Parts: sequence; structure tokens; C-alpha cells
Amino acid sequence: MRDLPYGLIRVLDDGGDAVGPWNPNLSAEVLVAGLRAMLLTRAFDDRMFRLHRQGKTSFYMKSTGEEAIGAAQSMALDANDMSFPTYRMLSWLMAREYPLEDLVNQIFSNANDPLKGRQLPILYSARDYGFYSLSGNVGSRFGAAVGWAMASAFKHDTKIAIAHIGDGTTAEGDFHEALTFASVYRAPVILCVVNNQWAISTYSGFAGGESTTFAAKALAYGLPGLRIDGNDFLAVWAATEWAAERARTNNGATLIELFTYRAAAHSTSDDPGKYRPVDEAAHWPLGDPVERLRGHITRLGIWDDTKHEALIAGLDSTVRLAVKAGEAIGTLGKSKPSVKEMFEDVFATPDWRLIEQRRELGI
Amino acid sequence: MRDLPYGLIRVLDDGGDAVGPWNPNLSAEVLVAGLRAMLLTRAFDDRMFRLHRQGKTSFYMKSTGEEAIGAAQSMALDANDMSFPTYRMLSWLMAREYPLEDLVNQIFSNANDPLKGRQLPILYSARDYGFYSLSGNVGSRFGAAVGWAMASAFKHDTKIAIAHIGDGTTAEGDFHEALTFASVYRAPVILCVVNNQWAISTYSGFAGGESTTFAAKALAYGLPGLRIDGNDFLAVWAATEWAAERARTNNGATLIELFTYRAAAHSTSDDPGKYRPVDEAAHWPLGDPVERLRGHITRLGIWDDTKHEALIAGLDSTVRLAVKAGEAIGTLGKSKPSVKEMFEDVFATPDWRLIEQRRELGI
Amino acid sequence: MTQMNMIQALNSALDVLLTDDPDTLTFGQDVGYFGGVFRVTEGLQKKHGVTRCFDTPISEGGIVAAAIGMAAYGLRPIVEIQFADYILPAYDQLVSEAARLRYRSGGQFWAPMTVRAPYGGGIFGGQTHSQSPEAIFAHITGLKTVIPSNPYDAKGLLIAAVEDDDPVIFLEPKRIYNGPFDGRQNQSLRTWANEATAEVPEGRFTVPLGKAAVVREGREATVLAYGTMVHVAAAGINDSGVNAELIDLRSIVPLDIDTIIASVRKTGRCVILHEASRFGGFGGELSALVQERCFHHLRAPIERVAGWDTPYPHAFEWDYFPGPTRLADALRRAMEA
Amino acid sequence: MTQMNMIQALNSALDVLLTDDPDTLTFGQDVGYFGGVFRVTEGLQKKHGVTRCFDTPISEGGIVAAAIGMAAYGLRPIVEIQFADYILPAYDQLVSEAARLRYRSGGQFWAPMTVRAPYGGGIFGGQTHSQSPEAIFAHITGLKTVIPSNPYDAKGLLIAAVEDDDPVIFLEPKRIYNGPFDGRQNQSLRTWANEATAEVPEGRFTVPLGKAAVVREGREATVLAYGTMVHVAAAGINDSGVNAELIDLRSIVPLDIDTIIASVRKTGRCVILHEASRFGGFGGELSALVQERCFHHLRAPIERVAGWDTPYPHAFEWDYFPGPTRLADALRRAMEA
Ligand SMILES: Cc1ncc(C[n+]2csc(CCOP(=O)(O)OP(=O)(O)O)c2C)c(N)n1
Ligand SMILES: Cc1ncc(C[n+]2csc(CCOP(=O)(O)OP(=O)(O)O)c2C)c(N)n1
Ligand SMILES: [Mg+2]
Ligand SMILES: [Mg+2]
Repeated sequence: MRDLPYGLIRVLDDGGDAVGPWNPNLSAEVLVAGLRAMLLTRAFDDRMFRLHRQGKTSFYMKSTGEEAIGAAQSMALDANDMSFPTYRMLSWLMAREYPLEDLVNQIFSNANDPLKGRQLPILYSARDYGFYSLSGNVGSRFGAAVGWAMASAFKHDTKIAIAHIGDGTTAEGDFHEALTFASVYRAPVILCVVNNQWAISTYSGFAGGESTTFAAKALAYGLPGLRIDGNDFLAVWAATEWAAERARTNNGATLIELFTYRAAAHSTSDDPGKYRPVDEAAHWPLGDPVERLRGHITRLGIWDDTKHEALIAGLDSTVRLAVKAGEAIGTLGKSKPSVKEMFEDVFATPDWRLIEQRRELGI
Repeated sequence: MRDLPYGLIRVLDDGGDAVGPWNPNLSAEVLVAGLRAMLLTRAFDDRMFRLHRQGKTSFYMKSTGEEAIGAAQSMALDANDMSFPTYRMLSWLMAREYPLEDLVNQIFSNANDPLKGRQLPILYSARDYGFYSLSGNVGSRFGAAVGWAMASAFKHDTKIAIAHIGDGTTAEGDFHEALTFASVYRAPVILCVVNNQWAISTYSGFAGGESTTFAAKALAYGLPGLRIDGNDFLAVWAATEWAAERARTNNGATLIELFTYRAAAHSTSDDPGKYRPVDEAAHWPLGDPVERLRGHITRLGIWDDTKHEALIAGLDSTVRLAVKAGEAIGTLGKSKPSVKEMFEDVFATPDWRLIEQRRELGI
Repeated sequence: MTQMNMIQALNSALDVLLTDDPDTLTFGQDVGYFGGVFRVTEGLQKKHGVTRCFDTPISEGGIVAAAIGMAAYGLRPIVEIQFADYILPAYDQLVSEAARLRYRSGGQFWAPMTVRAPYGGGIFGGQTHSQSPEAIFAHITGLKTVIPSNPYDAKGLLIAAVEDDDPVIFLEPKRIYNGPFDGRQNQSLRTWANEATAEVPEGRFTVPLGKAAVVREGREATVLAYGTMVHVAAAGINDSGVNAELIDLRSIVPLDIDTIIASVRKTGRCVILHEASRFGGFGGELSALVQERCFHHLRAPIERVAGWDTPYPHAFEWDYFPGPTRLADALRRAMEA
Repeated sequence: MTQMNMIQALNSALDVLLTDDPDTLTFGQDVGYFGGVFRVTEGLQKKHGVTRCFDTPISEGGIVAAAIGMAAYGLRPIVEIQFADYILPAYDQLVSEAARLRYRSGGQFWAPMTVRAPYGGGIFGGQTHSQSPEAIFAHITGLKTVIPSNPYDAKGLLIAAVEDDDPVIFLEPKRIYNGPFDGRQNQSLRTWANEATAEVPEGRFTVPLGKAAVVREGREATVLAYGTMVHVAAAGINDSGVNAELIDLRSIVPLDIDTIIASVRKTGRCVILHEASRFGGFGGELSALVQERCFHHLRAPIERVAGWDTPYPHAFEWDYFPGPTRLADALRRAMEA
């Protein structure tokens, strides 16, 4: 167990074959569904980024290059498990077929925004899809995932929790506290570091990534640490399954480092040309997760270029339709939920301050 | 380096001989001075505990069983190095001959309290003795030690910092943040976990100590982690020297776990009989640090029972004299610094609020 | 009814909660096997088992984060922070996560949790065992803050806090755990025995959050206080000779504005008493609210009697502590204004 | 003199500080190579070297802890927290360590450090890029809190903050980094060009902490504001038709009580404007102080115009933001009272 965190677990080799002991042996159906989720994520991201340029939303963040992670994990885990995501886990929702219109409505902060206008675009919350409420603060939900998992164990429930944190964010105290609790209470939780090499403008060395691997942080807690090729849908699936099995059989938590690369800008506010070579993504040795899975299923004979193009075209028009529907309701500033919503959900029941203030605002 | 944290480095064997590669080969003089500092710490602790029973102070904490740590480290490091201690590092001050009367005056919170009545007993501050200001919050100075060390490096200074944290307190986020900074900036700092097995009523397992060693937490940061017999004056010395050399030659930080046992109650407010066998200390396999060093120098032929008894008697009367002097000034509630001191040092210069309030209090 | 001191009353509340609701659990540093450094959880692990009452790592952030996750799952965790001074490492969790969860998730998730912490001074605890941080919670939208002043309220308010569907900070004035304290530190210690408010039902009952108590009626001035200061205020009112009404706020969020306003409109004078430093303290909010709503009824400036704007100073505890004399002076000043 | 926007003015202050004093250094997330997400540290690493201006891990607690250690050593660190919303993980370090170090050590150690953080709303940043946490610092004994409202002050106050021997929280209203903003979000964006306060000396100068500015003299009412709200207040005063005096506090600790009191005694009316939620906000302290010291001069209730007691709501930014209309209404109410 002590050497595990220093390797790199892969299933898809450079030629696109699934090899080695970690091969999860997925069905053709599952593989295609995974590819679909990843492609949908990418299509959606691209479209939204463009809509931001047009002023239709206040903010956007892409997960380009990291789509395998959410997709594989979302599919590998059970519907009732709970994910405590980062803002780059959209493919989790895509794999679970979260309605695109709801995404769009939140991104436009319009009258049908499922979060009622209170939260930034992309900081989703989707309880029924096993997706815990996101917030702008990075890292601060890592410990809640452990508590949620402890609660599940407390109730003799079989649900487990999975949480994500960026490589840069592992430097927060939250990371350590969550792992300590996970270890001490043997919580049924999978704790994932998405090491996409960058934290806005700083490379992973500023989180200690040059001194050792992120998976090796597991050793500090006596937990297994797996270092996974995060651009390999099959490896991500296999590692997640392994950790889920461990958690569900009450053997405790696992730390998984997902080694990947943030191919796009940090967010719509960022200009990565200022701090890294613009072609770095193209030279990323572990490739593009979409192309790798596509190559694999093509090699398996269940996929070809025609199908691929058709799928992309279909997804593009799905996205287009959702955007249209959202635009019909309204884009940023053109439509918004009732201002009453500003005063709701501060508490379960508003106190006199909120009631008075709502009246003061004349609504 | 990856296996280091799982061993236990010792120099003094069970027979009292100094053996193995870590033997620091100290002079007779140094060994006796070390024994003196430890015995003085113990004599002082015992006396103060009794004075607390008599109501002469509000609070006290002993370091019984852990005296080798502060004594050896204080002596092994340079006068200008800075220690960021826990409340169980009195032997650091004893080894550096901090005036006993100043200790007593603070413990009595009397008119000559060097901290001007503002701080609890035992939460010392002694800048000139390389002893950073203590506070009741555990853990929250661990990161400052790293910053201090970074500042020293920034100034091309040769001073290094050393910091201590209890086994229980390693669970705080501060621990992780300090180690991350120490690793990323290669700070010239020695970070020590004093693993005395207990955190008030909980054993070290509640900080993850059952899942791995505290030294192994170094692996999370790519730092060397040494696990040391903390009741072995020579081993503590040697490890500290090793880490200091590493820091001073700009090779970065070291994490040292000092494996020891909290032989006394947590504090004057505690009753360990409620949560652990009362004779656990007597059965502690690594013995009493005082007796082990005494045995060693006796074996070396430079010490005997007569000398030992004489030293203890001498130290007792030294302590007694210091207490007398402190009592002459006044014990808790019988004497205190000028109330003006309440309003000083909030800022470098008091603002109108403090000036007005001092006036309001009529002083 | 039984005589209980505040520790026993809190312990009884926890016992009732653990007994009645299998989704409650309580944890914190030294709260399990040992029963808590102030003994509030004594016997609960033995009675309810190690999964219902347990020890934690020394990690306030981790404790609160775990509680949030549990609460989001559907449990009702009750955590203890050993001293309110040590709640600060969990401040981000409380503010950015617990307080905001319901709002930001559009009501999908919420965190019905209670954070207990012994607080306040008067026990020679020095800087880091004496602070009163209520103001930094009162300002946070989405948090409730409760401060009992006697055993009956302590039990009833704690049960109400746990029943509440929002996160509640429950600050326990440690100086009055074992007996009321009126700020006269030279007098012999009192216990709760024979105090009316120490008659506490053994079973379940609640004291609602947001309902102040008029501890003593009066015509000439209103004194607003909470926690230990309720007792200090009573003593100060006596000393002053002023016929003052004393209001124990019991919870500062939600705040019982109606009771406060009705009283000040009646008396025309108001003195606010709290132990925390004055500047930026909760007294400022109270003063502003009273001034805004009773401006034309005020016959004298509203005064704040509070800790000085210094850290809590060990040896000067009784110079710092806002005792009955300072309150009495303020009341007399108000009468002369 | 050069025309500078607030970002340039802050950058210039840092440049001057790094040039003049070898013991200053500046660091934070993305502040080194990249120059900061708001570009305040742009070019500084290139000019002053990587040991004087550098990037850090994402760990606000670690950043502040390191700064405290450096300051205790004898340096003058200036750290950036990327958004004031993210200062909370460092709150314990700021309160329990930085603010208390000088006091508790009997003056042996102290922490002359400055913590910069972009703060406030108005940029559609949603809950966690818009908050105004000044109240939770103002209450802490041992901390100073500074909030500039224009480029000239930003530079002069930042240099003064770094020269100060105590820890200073320096909150930068990000809405006015690039131009003044009066709260009328529908009007076209203004820049600092041609504003008098954007004429900033290139060299070293200070604006002292604790000295408010009377931005506009008036007879009928006093408006207290800071940061972005100074511009909103100016617009609201204009709209109201009230001859109001506008005071820019510039630092809330130390607070320029004399200027405030003199003004309210003259005008007899006072409206306080801040962006943070009202309840428990700094406006409560201001209201209390004014009431205590000007009671007999007040002709109308002191009012507070502030953010509502909700988290900062993304889509409702302009419903939440206390704009000129709300201020004007309050001023008119004050005149009619
Ligand atoms: C507590 C906190 N500190 C700082 C930030 C500002 N911030 C937003 S994203 C980010 C970088 C995160 O990097 P990483 O964890 O590697 O995640 P990635 O963006 O690469 O997915 C930072 C510093 C924040 N949102 N929250
Ligand atoms: C931040 C904080 N949390 C909790 C406490 C209460 N407390 C004081 S000492 C202690 C136990 C510390 O145990 P450990 O770190 O092992 O040190 P030891 O006492 O064994 O030397 C606790 C929980 C505190 N002082 N500070
Ligand atoms: Mg990253
Ligand atoms: Mg310990």
C-alpha cells in the first residue's frame, strides 16, 4: 500500500487498448454512454463560453480535458450516492441526464433558475442527481462529504459519498481536516484530488506537487492512495469502483488522485496566455480523454467516425434547443426570478427583519 | 526516505548505553547540563502544581515525562534560533537559564509579571531566549514558525525556526498549512510533533495515530520524517542537529515525531483517573527521560547517586528561593501589574477609545 | 421538577434529545468517554452508545464540517466546541457553508445543527478562555445565536435550538454553569440551589427562540442583557435605586424586537450590557435598533456598558468585566440626563 | 502627478514600498508571475524579483500565518487575499494571532503586516465574490481596518497601512477599481479619468489612518460612508435635495470620531450607508456612537441604509445594493422627522 500512490494506474494504453488488471470490462452500451456524457459536456461548455462573450451570462467555467472524471464516476456510483463536486464536474450531471434547460436557466439567472437567482452560474445544486450544493469557496465542502458519509454509516445505510478538490486547493486546511476525519471514523467516502496541473495561474508545485504526488498525501492518514490517469475513462471507472467497494464494505476511505490537465482557461475572467504556453494542452502527454475513449471504442469495432460526427451533431442541436428555451425565458438581466426570492430561504421561516425589509423594498 | 518515518530512532539502549549511528557523542558537561535542565523543570513543575492547590495561581500545566525534548533541542540549537513552543516546553527555557523569578511572577500574575498581567500562567513569551509568545489556542503558531523561517532565509540569515505541536493538535488545519508552506518554500524550519499519546482525555488514535505514525505525515509533503524516541535525550539531540543542519544548508524542512508519554494530568483542571489507568505512566515502555539520562551518565562513570541527590536538593532550593521572591511580590490576586497595563499594547499607540476608557475607569 | 444547575440542565436536554430522536447525535473534543471538560455530556456515551456521543480530533473546522454534512444528510448533530474562543478555526465553515447552504441551494439542502460552546469570562481563564464572540455570529445572515442565563432556559432553549431547522450557535455562559453570578467577585460563591429558574422539568419542553424574558418589570429605564450579564444587571439595578425593567434577550438572532421596543417606549431610557468589547459589539446593533424605533420616546442617551476595547486580560479580569457598579452608574446617568 | 485608476494607484504604492524598504514583500494567490487576478501586483515580480513578490498555495490561513511569522521576525509583509470572501479561513490567524500578539507577549513581539483584499459587490460576483466583512474585523481589538474610496487615498492609505506597526486589514472596493460608481447601474461605465482624486503623486506619500475626509460640506444632515458607498452617497445626496455633509471615513479602526461628532452636532441628522447587511453591521456601531455623543443635537432618528439581511444574491444584486434612491429617501425622511 505504501508504494501505490507513486505509480500511475492506466487501463487505456497509447494504442487505445484496454489492458492490465484494472480493466473494468465495461459493456459497449456503457462506453458509448460515457462518451456521450463527455461530448455533451464539451458541447455545452463551448456554447456557454460563447454566450458569455455575448453578455448573456455573468460568468462561466469549462471542464475541458477533465470530462472523463465526472462522467465515469457518476456512472460507476449509485444513484443515491452523494457527490460533493468542484465547479469542474459538469460531466457528472451530464451522465445522469440532468435537464439541460435547468443548467441554462441558472446560467442565465432567469426566472426559471432552479436556484432562484441566488447563486452564480455553474455553481449548481442538484440533490436528486447526487450533486451537493456548490459554492465559490474552494475546498470548504470536503469535510461535509465526510460528515455525510459518517451519517450514512450511522444510519446503516449503503450510500457513500464522493468529494472532489482541485490540486491547488489541497493546500487548504479543509483538505487535511476532512482526511483526518475520514481516517479516524473510517467514513465510507471517496476523496478525489483532481490534479489538472493548474490553479488559475500557478502550477501544481505551489500546492507541493513537485515534492511528491497528491496521492501520497493518503499516507499521512494511513489510507490507500491511488494515482490514476484522469484522462482514461476506464481507469477512472475502475479506481472509483474499487474505492466504492471498499467504502461500502466498511473498510473506509480512499484518496484518489486524478492526473489530468486543465485544457481551457480557468474561467471567463482568465487569460492563460499570460502564464503558460498556449499550446501546452496540445502537448499534454496523456492526451484528450474524449479522443482516447473514442479511439478505444473505435478499436473495439463499436464506433466509427460517422457515428461520432452524428453524435456530436445531435448533441449540438440538443444544446442549441436548451439554449433557445432558456433564451425564451430570458438571459442575464432580461429575466430573473421574483425578487421575493431574495428574502426566502435565509432561514426556514423568515424573521421580522426579512419581513420588514421585503416590505421596505415594496414587494 | 520513504521508510524512515515508520521506524523509531533511539540512541540510549535499555541498558543505558549510547549506541548506533545517531549517537551525537556529547561531552560530559553537556550531558550533565541537560540532566540539570530536566530536573529543574520537574522540580519547578511539582512545586507549581502544589502552589496551584494552595490558590496561589489560577492555572498550571506540567511537562512531566517530556522534559528531554525541550532541554535537548534548546541546547542543540543556536541562541538566535526561534522556537514556537507548546505549553509543555518549559525545559527549553530551563536549559537556557531563563530567570525562575520571571516564571514565578507570571504564574502568580503579580506586579512583576513580565507579560504585564495579560496572559495566563505558563503561556510564556521570552524573545531573548528564542521562545515565541505562547497562547491558549493550540496549533495556531505552527504556520508562523514557517513564516519566521522564510523571513530568515529572505534575509540570508542563518537562523532557523523550530515549532512544536501536540499529537492531538496535528488534526488542526494549521498543521497541514504550515507543512505545505514549509515544503513549497523549502523553509529552514524544524517541525516537531510531540506525540505524548494523549490529548486531554483522548488517545492519539483520535488524531489518526492508530492508522499510521505522525512522522509519516511528512510523506504528504515530500519532506523527511523522523520518528524519535522522545524520552531519549541523545536521540532527540541527534535528530534535531540533523534537521538543523539540513535547514541551515538550505535543504529545507524536516518533520520530527517525538514519541513520548504525558505522565501527569493534562493541567490543573484535569483528572486523568477518569479516562486512563492511573499506573499507565509507570508501565510506559520507553521509560522516564530523566532516569534514562541519569542511568547513561552513571554508566559513563561521570555521575552517581550522591551527585544526583545533591543536584536535586540544590535545584529544589533554587526553586524555593524563586518562589519566595515571587511570593514576596505577591501571589494571584494579592498583587498585580498596574491596571494601566490593561490598555497598553493593544496597539503600538492607544487610540481614543483606549484613552477614553482608561479615563472612564479612573486610572 | 428537579433542581438542576446549568450543566445538569444542558445534560438533561441532551439526554432527552438523544432519547427521543434517533437522528440526533453529539460529539466534540473530550465529550465522549470523558463527558466534556465542563461535564455537560457526562454519562451520555455510556447511556446512548458510542455512535451517539463521541470524541473527535482537535479540529474545530473538521468538527463543524462533519456536522454540516451530517445535517445535510438528515441528522441533527449537536457539537461542542470546547471554548467559544476556539470556534474561530470553524468560522469559515459556519459562515460560508452552514449559514448559506439553504439559501444558495435554492432550498435543496439545509443544515439543522447546533454548535454549543462555553463562553464568556469571570473564571480567570485569560485571553483564550473568556471571550464573548456573539457579535461575529449575529451579523451573519442564516445563523441563529442563543445565549441562556439560567438552567431552565438552558434546557428549554437547547431543545428548541436542536429542533430548529437552521444552524444555531448556542453560547453557554460558563461563569454561571454552577451558580448565578452578579459580578461581585468578592462575595462567596452562590449555587443554583433554591433559585426559581433552577427548577427544571425532567422531560421535554422548549423555550422558543426569539422570545425575550422580562426578568423584572420597571418604569424608569430598560436594561437589555443576556447570559451572565442578566445577573449582573439585576444587581446593578438594585444598586442604582432606579426602577428599571430588565430584559433577558435569550436569543440575539432571532431578536425579540417587540419586547424591547415596548419596554423602551414605556420607560424612555435604555442601557445595554454585555461582556464583549464595546466597539463593534452586539450592543451597537441594539442601540441602533432602539434609537431607530424609539427616538421620540427617549429621554436620555442609550448607553452601552461593556468590556473595554482590549483583549481579555487575565490579571485585570475584574477591571475589565462590566460589573454592577458600572451598570448602576449608567442608570443613574440616564436618570439625570 | 499622474492619472491613476485605483489599481494603478495600489500598484504604485506597492512599487514604492518595495523600492524603498528591503524588508517589505508581497505575496498571495496568483500575485507573483501573473500579477494578481485584479492586476494590482502586475509587473512587481519582474521588477523586484521573485523573493519580493511571489505566488502562494491556496491557503488563506497559511498565507496569513506565514505573514505573521515574517512580521514577528521583523519584515513588513503585505499579503493579498484574492477576495475578501475568502479571508474567513484566515480569520482565526488574524484574530487569535496577529491581533493579539503584541498584547499577550507584553510587547515582546508584534505583527506589522497588511492584508489586502478586494471587497464588496456591484460586479455580479454572486455570494462569494461580493461580501463586505468589515464588521467582523472592526470588533476585534488589535486590528485596524482601512477602506479607501479613490485612487489617491488608496495609495496614501496603503503606504500608511504598511508603515503602521499593527496589523491592518485593507479592504479594496473592487467595484471602483476602474472608475467611480454611484450605484446607478444602468448608466454607462465611468473611468477615473478626469476625477480629481485620480491625480496621484508617483512617489511616496501617506494618507494617515484614522483621519476621515469631509467630501462635501453640508448643513442639514451628515452622511457617513466608506468605499464605494462614498460615491453612492454623493449621488443620493444630490437626488435628495438635502444639503448634506458627506464624510468618507477612510478607516473604520481607527475611527475619526471627532470629525463625525463635529459634523452631526452641526447638522443634527445622520444617515449611515454601508453595503454589508444591516444587522450587526458596522453601521450599528456608528449609530450607537453618534447617538451617545450627539443625543441632544439629534433632530431626527439616525438611519442606517445598508444591504438587506440576506446573503449576497446574484440575480438580485441591484435589489440588494443600497443605492442612491434608498439614501435619498432616508435623507428626506430625516428632514421630515
Ligand atoms: C477559499 C478560496 N480561496 C481562493 C479562491 C479563488 N480561486 C478560485 S478557483 C482557484 C484555483 C483553484 O485551483 P484548483 O484547486 O487546482 O482547481 P482548478 O481550478 O484547477 O479546477 C482560486 C485560487 C476561492 N474560490 N476560494
Ligand atoms: C484551537 C484549540 N482547540 C481546543 C483547545 C482545548 N485544548 C487545550 S489542550 C488540548 C489537547 C491538546 O492535545 P495535544 O495536542 O496532544 O497536546 P498535549 O496536551 O498532549 O501536550 C485541547 C483540546 C485549545 N486550547 N485550542
Ligand atoms: Mg487545478
Ligand atoms: Mg498530546
